[in-house]
Amino acid sequence: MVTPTAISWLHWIPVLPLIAAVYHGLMIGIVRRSTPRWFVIGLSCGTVFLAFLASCAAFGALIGMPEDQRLLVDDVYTWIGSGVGDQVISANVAFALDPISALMILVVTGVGFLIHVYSIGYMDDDQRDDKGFQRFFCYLNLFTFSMLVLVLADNLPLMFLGWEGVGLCSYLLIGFWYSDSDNAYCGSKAFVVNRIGDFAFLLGLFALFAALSDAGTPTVTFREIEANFDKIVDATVTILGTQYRLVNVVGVCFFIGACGKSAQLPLYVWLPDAMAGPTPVSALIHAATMVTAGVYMVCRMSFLYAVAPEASAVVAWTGGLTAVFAATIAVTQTDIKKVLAYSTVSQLGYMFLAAGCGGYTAAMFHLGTHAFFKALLFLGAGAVILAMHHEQNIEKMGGLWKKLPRTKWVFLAGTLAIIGFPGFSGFFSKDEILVAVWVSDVPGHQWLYWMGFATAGITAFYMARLFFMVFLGKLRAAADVRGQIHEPGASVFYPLAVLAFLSIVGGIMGVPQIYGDWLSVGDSNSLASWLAPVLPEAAPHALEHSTEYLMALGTVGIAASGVLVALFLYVRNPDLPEKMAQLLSGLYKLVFNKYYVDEVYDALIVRPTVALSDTVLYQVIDTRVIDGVAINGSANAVRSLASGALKYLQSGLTQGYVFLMIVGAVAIVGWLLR
Amino acid sequence: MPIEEICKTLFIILVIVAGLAPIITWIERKQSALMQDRIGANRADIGGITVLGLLHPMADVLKLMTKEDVVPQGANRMMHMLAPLIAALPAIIAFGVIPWGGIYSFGDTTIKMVAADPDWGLLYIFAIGSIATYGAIMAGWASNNNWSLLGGLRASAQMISYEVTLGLSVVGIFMVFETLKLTDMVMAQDTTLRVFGFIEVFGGTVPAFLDWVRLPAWGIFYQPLGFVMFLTAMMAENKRPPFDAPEGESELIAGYFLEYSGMRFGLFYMSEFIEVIVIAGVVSTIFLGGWAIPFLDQATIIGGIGSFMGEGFATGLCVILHFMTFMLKLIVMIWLQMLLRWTLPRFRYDQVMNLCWKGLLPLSIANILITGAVMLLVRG
Amino acid sequence: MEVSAILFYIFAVMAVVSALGMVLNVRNTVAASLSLVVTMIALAAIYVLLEAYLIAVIQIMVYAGAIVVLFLFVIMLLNLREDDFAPGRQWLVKFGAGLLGVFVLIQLLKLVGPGLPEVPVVPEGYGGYRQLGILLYTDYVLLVEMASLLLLSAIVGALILAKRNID
Amino acid sequence: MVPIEHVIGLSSILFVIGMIGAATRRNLIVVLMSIELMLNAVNLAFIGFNRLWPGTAEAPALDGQIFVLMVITVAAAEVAVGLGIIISMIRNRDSVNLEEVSLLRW
Repeated sequence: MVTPTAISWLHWIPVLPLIAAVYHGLMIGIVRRSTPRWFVIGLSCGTVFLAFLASCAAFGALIGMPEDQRLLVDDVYTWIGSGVGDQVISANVAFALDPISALMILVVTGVGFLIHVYSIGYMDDDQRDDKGFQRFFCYLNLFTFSMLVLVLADNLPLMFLGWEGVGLCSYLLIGFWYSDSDNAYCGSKAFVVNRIGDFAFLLGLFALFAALSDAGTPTVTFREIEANFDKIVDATVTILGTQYRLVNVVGVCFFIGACGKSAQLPLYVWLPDAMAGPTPVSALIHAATMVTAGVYMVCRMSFLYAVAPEASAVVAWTGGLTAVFAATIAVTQTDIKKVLAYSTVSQLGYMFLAAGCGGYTAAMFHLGTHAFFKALLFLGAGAVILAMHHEQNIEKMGGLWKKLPRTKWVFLAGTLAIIGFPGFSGFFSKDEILVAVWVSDVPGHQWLYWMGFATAGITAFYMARLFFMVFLGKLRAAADVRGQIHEPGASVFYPLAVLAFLSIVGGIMGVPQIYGDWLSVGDSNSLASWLAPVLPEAAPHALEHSTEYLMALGTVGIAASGVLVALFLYVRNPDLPEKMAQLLSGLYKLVFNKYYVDEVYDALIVRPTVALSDTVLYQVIDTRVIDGVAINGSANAVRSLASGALKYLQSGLTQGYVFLMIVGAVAIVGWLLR
Repeated sequence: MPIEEICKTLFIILVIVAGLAPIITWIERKQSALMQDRIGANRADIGGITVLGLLHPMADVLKLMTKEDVVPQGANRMMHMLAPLIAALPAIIAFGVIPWGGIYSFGDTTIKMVAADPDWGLLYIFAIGSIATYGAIMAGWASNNNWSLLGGLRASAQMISYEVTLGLSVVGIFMVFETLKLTDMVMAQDTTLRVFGFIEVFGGTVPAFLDWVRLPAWGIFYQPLGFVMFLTAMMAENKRPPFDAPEGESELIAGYFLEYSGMRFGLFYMSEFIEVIVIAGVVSTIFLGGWAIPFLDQATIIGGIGSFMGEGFATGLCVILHFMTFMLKLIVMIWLQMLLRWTLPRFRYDQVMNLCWKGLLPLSIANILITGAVMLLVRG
Repeated sequence: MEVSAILFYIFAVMAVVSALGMVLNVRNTVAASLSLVVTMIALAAIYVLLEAYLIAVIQIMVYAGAIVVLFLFVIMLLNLREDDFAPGRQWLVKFGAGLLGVFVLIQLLKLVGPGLPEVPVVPEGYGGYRQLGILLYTDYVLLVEMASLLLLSAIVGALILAKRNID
Repeated sequence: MVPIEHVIGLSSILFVIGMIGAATRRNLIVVLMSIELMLNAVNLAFIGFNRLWPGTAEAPALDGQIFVLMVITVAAAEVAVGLGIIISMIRNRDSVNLEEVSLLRW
C-alpha cells in the first residue's frame, strides 16, 4: 500500500471551474442580468486553463516522486461521518492524485480547455435565447468540475457524486435547446438510461461496503479497499438461491453502471440521441470525457476485476459485441454526428474489450488517444456543420475539399488516427488492445480478437465513407447555402489544430515496446511503466515480436481494405451504394434502423411502463387510493366525526375550555403520580 | 442585618430627608429667580425678618396642612387617599441603601454610614423606583377626571419606558466595578485612575512623568455616556420638567394630581423633591465617587492624621470629612438638576418616548457592547 | 416563634387575602390589579425570607414594576371602569370551579404532606446575583438564548396584534 | 424559618385561587391576571424547594431559581402578547367579555 503524501492545493483543480459555474449560475438564476460576453469567456476559459496549468503542475509533482510513492492526497474535510467505535466510516471530500488520475485530469482539463475555446466561436451566433451563451458556459464549467471530482475522488461516494454530476450536466447540455421538445426528450432519455446504470453502481457499492463491514474494515476509500481486499476475495453472496462470488457480483454491478455511462450494450441507446446537444458538448461529453468515465472506473477498480474472471469476461464480451454492433450501424448512418456517435460507442467497446481482457494499460492508452481524435472529429464535424449552416446530413454535403482548405486537413488527421494509419495515435493504441486480447485467458478470446479485428476494418470503412462523402465528390448542398460555405473563425480552428497535432503524435506516449527502438522513445512502453504502480497487468507479453509485427500488419491490411472498399464505393462509383442498398434492402433496413433496438425497447419497456403508469398507477393508485382513500377519505372521516360528534365540544365558552384543561391536567398529573 | 436596626436608621433618614425636602423648594425658588433675573421668594416674614426667604417653606407647609382635603365626586375614595402615600413612600425608602459615608472601625466597633447594605443595593433602588409608578397611576385613575387619567397613562408609559433605559445604562458600571453593592462601588472609586494607563494595553510603557497624570477613579470617567443616560433616565422617572409630560401644565393642567389639594397635594409635591435628592444621591454614589475625597483615600487620611493625632480622632475626622464631601456632591447634583429644569424647554410627549426608545435605548446597548469590548482588551 | 416566621405568616395572609381580593372583585378591574400587586410584593417579601434575594428584587421589578403596570396601562387606555356583563349561568360555573378547586387543593396538599427534611442553613452567596449569573451564563446559557428569542418573538407578536392597520 | 411544607401550602392555595379565577371570571384581563397568579404560585414552590436543597457554596444548586427566572420571562412575554390580544379584541368587539368571543363556535 502506497503511503499518501499530503498536498494542499489539489482541490483547486476542481474548485476553479466550480467558481465559474457558480458565478454564472447566480448571474443567470438569481441576479438575472446579462453579463458581457468577454467576461463570460474570460472567466470560463480562464478557470479551466488555470485548472489545466494546475493539473500540469500536479503531474510534474507526481513525476518528481519515487515511482512507488506516487500518491498525493488532499483531504479537505469530512463529508459523511458515521458510526461508532471501530465501525467508523468517513467519506471525506478528499482528492487523490495517482498516475491514472493524473493522466485523466490532463485529458479532462486539456481537451476541456480546447473545447471551451472552440465553444466561443461555435456558440457565438446562437440566437435561440439571450442567456444561452452564459448558460452554456455555466454547464460546461459545471461539467468540468464534476468530471474532475469523478477522476480525483479518493473514495467511492465522492466518485459517485462526480458520476451523478456529469450525468446531470449531460442531461442539461443535451437538452440545452430545450424549447425543441425532441431535444428535451433526448435529454430525458439520457438521464433515465444513465439512472439504470447508476442504480446498479449503487448496488455494487453497497454490496462492497457491506462485505467490508462484515470483514471488520468498513471503508469506502479506494486504497483502503484495495489494502483490505484480500479479506473479501473469497466472500460469497446468495442471490435467488444461487451462490456467487462477491467480487463477481460487485464487478458486474459496477460494470452495469459503466455500461450506462459509457454507452455499452444494452444501455448505449442514449448516446446517439445525445447528439441533439450542441456539437462542442458532443465532443467534450460524449466523446472525450464523460463516456470514458466507465472505462476509468473499471481501471480504477482493476484490483477487483483482476480477481474476478467471470466479471472480466462479461466486460470483455460486452465490449467486443458493442464494438462490432455499433460499427455496423455506423456504416449506414447519414447524419454526420450520428456516424461519429456510433463510432464512439464502438471505440468505447474497444476499451472495455481491452479492460475485460486485463489490458488496463491498453484501455487507458486508447482512452487518451481516443479523446484526442474523437474530440477532433466531433469538433471538425462541428466546423463542417457551421460551414453548412447547420446541415448535418452527409448526403447533402460533398465536395468540400476546395471550400474548406484548413478544416479538411485536420479532419483528415482525425480520420487517419481513428482508422489506425501507421504512426498515428490510433494505430498504436488499437494494436495494444488487440495484443492484449490475443494474449488474455478470457474464454473465447480468439473470437474476441477476430471481432476486434473485424471492427478495425468496419471502422476504416465507415470513416473513409464519411470523409469521402463530406469532402470528395460533387457538391450536393442545397442551393441557398452553396454560396455561403466558409471557413470557421479562429477560435474554432486553432483548437482543431492543436487536437490534430495531438492526434497525430499522441501515440508517442504509449508506443509499444516493439517500435520503441525505431522511434527512440526508450526501451519500453512509457505509458505502461507510468501506470504500472496502479494497474495490474494481467499477463506479461508472451508474444514473439514477429507475431506482434504480423498482427499489426494484419490490422493495417484490414483497415486499408476497408478504406479501399469505401473509395471504390463512394468515390469511384457513387451510384453503387444505392443499388446495393436496394439489393440487400432487408439487411440494409435492419442496419439503417439500428437493428430496431430503440423500437424493441419501446415496445418491451417504455410502452408497458407508460401503460402501467397511466392505467394502474395513475388512474387507480393515485386517483383512487392516494387521493380518494388516503387524502379525501381521511379528510372526510375527520369531517364527519367532527361535525357529527366533536363539534358539541366547541361551545364557544372559554371557561368551559379552561375547565376541561384543568380536568385534563389534573388527570394526567394524577395518573403520573398514582 | 437585624430588622430593628434598619428601622431605626430609616427613621433617622426619614427625618433628615423630610427636613431637606422643604429646603429644596427654597433652593429651587432661589435658583429660578437667579436665572430669571428676579429677586424671588422673600416676602414671608415673621415680624419683618425674612431670612433670605427661608421662611417660605414653613409657610407652604402650614398652608398645605390647613387646606381642605377635597375628594371629587365619583372618585374612588380609598384609592384617592392612598395614592399620594404610595407615591411618596418609595422615594423615601430608596434612601435605605445610599451610603452617606464609608465603613469605619473604632477599635472593636464598626460603624457603617448606611442604613442597609445589601449585595443587590442598586437593584433595590430600581425595584423601589418601579413601584413608584403606582402612585401616579392610582392618582390618575382614582380622580375620576379625564385630565388626570391621561396624566396617569402618560406617567405609566413614560416611567415603564425609562426604567428599561435606566437599567441598561448602568450595566456598564456593573461591569467596571464588578459589584452591585453601593458601598463597594464607592470604595472602588476611592482611588485614582492612571490617565495614560491605556498605553500598556497596546504593549507600551508609561513614562514616569505621565504616570503622575491621574484622575479620581470615578464612574463618570469610566462611563461618561452611562452617566449622561442614567441622569436623563432618572430625571425622566421623576417626571419633572423637561420630562413633565404626565403633569403637562400647559396641556393637562396638572396631570395626575390635578384633583388633589391640601397635604395630599403636598405629598406629591414633596415626593418629587425627595426624588431629586434620591437622584442626586444615587448619581453621586455611582458616578461621582460618593463620599470619596478625590486624591485622598480613606487609608491615607486615617494614616496621615492618625500618626500625630491618634487613630480614633483621625477616624472621627474622616467620618465628618466624608459626610461633608458626600453632602457637597449631593448639593452639586441637586443644583445641576435645578439648572437643567430651568434651562431646558419641555419635551412633547412623543419626543419623550422617541428619546427613550430610539435614542437612549440603542445607545445604552451600544454602551454595554463597547464597555465589554474595552474590558476584554484591558483586562483580557 | 422567631421574627422571620411571624413575618412569613403575615405576608402569607396578605398574599392570600389580596389574591382572593383580585379574584372576587367583580366590580373594579383596577382594584383587582392593584390587589395583584400586593400579592406580588408579599411574595417578594417571602422570597427574601427564603433568602432568594435576587429573585425577590426581580419579582418586584418585573411583576410589580412592569407586568402589572402594563395591565393597568391597558385598563386605563381602554377605560374599563367596571365590567357589568350580562348575567349568565354563573352559579354553575362558580360551583363547579369551587368544587374543582377544593379537589385540586386537597390533592396538592396530600401530595406535599409532611416528611420534607429540615430546612438547612444556606451556603454563602446563596440567592445572590453572582452565583446565579455564573450559572446562567455557563450551564444554562442555552436557556438564556431561548428566553431572548422568546422575548423577541413576543415583542413582534404584540406589535402585530396591537397595530391598528397592518399593511 | 417556617417549614417548607407551609410555603408549599401557601403556594397551593394561591394556585387554586388563581385557577378558580381563571375558570370563573369572564373579564379577559382578570383571567390573564389569574394566570399570572398561578405562575407566581408555581414560582413560590420552586423557591421553597430550592431553599430546601440549596447545594453548597462550591457547587450551588440554583436550578429552582433559574427556573423562576425563566418563568418570569415567559410571563412577561405572555403578558405582552395577551394584552395585544385584549387590545385587538376591544377594537373588534368593544368588550373584554370572554363569552363574546365565540366566533369559532359550531
